[in-house]
Amino acid sequence: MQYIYAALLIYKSGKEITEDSVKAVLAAAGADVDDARVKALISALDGVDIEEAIAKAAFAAPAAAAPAAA
Amino acid sequence: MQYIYAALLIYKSGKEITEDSVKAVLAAAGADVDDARVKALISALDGVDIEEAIAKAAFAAPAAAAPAAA
Amino acid sequence: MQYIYAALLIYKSGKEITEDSVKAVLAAAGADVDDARVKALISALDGVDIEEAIAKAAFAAPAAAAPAAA
Amino acid sequence: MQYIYAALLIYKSGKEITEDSVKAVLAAAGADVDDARVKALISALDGVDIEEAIAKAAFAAPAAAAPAAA
Amino acid sequence: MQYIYAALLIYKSGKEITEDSVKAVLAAAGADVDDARVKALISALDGVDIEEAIAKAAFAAPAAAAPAAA
Amino acid sequence: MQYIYAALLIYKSGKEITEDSVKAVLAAAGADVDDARVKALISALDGVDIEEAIAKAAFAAPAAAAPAAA
Amino acid sequence: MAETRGAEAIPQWKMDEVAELKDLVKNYNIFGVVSFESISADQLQKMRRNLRESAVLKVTRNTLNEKALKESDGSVPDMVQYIEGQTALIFTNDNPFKLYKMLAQTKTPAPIKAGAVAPFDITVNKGPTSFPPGPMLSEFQGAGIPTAVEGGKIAIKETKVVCKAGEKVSQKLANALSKLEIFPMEVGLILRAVYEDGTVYLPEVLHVDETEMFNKFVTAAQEAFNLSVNAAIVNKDNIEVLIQKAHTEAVNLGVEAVVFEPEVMDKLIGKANAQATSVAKASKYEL
Repeated sequence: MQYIYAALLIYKSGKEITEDSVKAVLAAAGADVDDARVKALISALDGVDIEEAIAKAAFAAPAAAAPAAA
Repeated sequence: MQYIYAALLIYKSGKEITEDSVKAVLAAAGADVDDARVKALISALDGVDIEEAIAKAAFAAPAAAAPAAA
Repeated sequence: MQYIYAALLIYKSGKEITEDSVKAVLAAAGADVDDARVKALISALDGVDIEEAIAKAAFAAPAAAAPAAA
Repeated sequence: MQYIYAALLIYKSGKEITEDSVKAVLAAAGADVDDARVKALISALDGVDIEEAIAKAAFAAPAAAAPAAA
Repeated sequence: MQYIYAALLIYKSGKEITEDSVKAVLAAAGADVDDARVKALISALDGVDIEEAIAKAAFAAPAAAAPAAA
Repeated sequence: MQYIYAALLIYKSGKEITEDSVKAVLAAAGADVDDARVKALISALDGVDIEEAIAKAAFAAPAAAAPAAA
Repeated sequence: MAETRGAEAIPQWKMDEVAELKDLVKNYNIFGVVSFESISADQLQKMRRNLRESAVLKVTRNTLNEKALKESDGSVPDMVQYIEGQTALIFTNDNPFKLYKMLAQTKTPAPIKAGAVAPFDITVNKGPTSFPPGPMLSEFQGAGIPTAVEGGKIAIKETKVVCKAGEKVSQKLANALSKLEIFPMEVGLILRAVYEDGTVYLPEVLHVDETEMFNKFVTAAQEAFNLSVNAAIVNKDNIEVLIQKAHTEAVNLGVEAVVFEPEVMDKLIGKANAQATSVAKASKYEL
């Protein structure tokens, strides 16, 4: 999930998510950086609406709770 | 949430969440770094079982929307 | 959560939520007071309608109940 | 609700909820302090497991109508 | 409902629910006391697990939450 | 809950809920009477529309029952 | 100047073609080996035009492709193994994942021909069709599709696998599937491998599921939100929820401990009423 957190962090910082920015953030965090995974992330972001994912997370929070109620 | 994302990224990379590591990650992401908030983050996380805290559903208040959407 | 309780207590007492008032309440409760967290609280509360937020909680109550029912 | 907020604040600060501690916190918040309500609070909390009580959903009767409307 | 409230009040006070105790409570509340209904109440409550019935009522609320959380 | 039962019993009997009437009912039921809680009860009930609170709860009841039947 | 191998002279156009391919390998960041089997020349032209902005598609004889790759630097010659059948080379400055995605988008469904092997279980779904009863009914039945007449039209009675993955499709079934507009085949440019700076990427690596990626973002955002609330790390995004949480905890405590506070009274009354109702019900006492 590190790649995802890195992307979220860059996104929320209002910067562009690029191979370089993701690698820089991962390196700063001391994470192992796998070029292919960074590329895969960047290429997939074209079709991923991060804002929507964040909104869904807030909305989905209670859903996460549901199984506990079972 | 940048501070949280940064903390989780460091945590997931198996490193220690310290003022320095958080600042380094935020800086790499191009985020504005507020010393006080970094300190607040570190202090809030003290003694917190992160694994448990991320898995436990946050209080579900926004859920109020759920029934309407159902 | 102490910081939040302190803020709500001050709010319901009809006083202004400031760094000083929050610190005074926390100190009276015997809580450790972290300046950075107080600052973070005040800054996050800026522009927030506490009355409205509480009203939403009342509505959301049953959803919040789900995990507790486990 | 100030009395309950005060009680929770003291509880979460790891201190004992007594008439004196509740009064001190309320006074620090600038709240009017009603001796009878403080006494009533202390007496109501006697023997209550606060951790369990805050986690247990309040009887949410009016709000419970929401799902039915879904 | 007065008869039931009276019975619950007596039950929660740790006393025995008898014709006399119910009548005494009703009289103290200024309610009209109907001998036949008191008898009917006592006989209806025979064999009823009041604790369980109360618990069921409390439980219904959180359960209602489940669909909302789904 | 005895205090609430007593208040509801008095209300349903068409009498006024006062410190004295509540104490009388509690005493008749053999309950321990805490002056401070009686005072707090009377003061908290000020402005509360009991009929409406019951009606709301009653409305919610069938909703609450639904999931249990599922 | 013609190079000679044995007695046979290699025509100039072939040498030019190889030289051009070698230049492309050198000048573009990445290149891929693609298969374009079952694409008509017409479709191929269309795809080439669509790709023109972002990639160069070169179609030539496999022998020339192989020669160009073998004569290139580094580990480029390793890519020769992916040349087989109708093969083209594609050159771009994008990254391998984007190239894969771009080519995946060129795929279009196509009917399966008689005698072709089903790429997966071919299923017909239960439901109405637009065909009137008549010869079609026996045609469908002959192809093993369970049909009936419903409301004056042919309907499929049940969802059924009519051809298992790996089996050959019969003439009858091919006709029926085509009439039902079930297109089990995909035609397009299929990426076999991509070369970038010494690394060879295969399709299984290049396939990134965007839905899965989106879900990961949701999970990550949720984890962050949970942590922020559970550790009470106050920020703009969670302050309202924290207020709600604190207030709800206070109300919960108020109700559980029966603390007489105005905000709690309606809940206490409701609870008492529900308890009384429940006891009345359990005792079948007529109110």
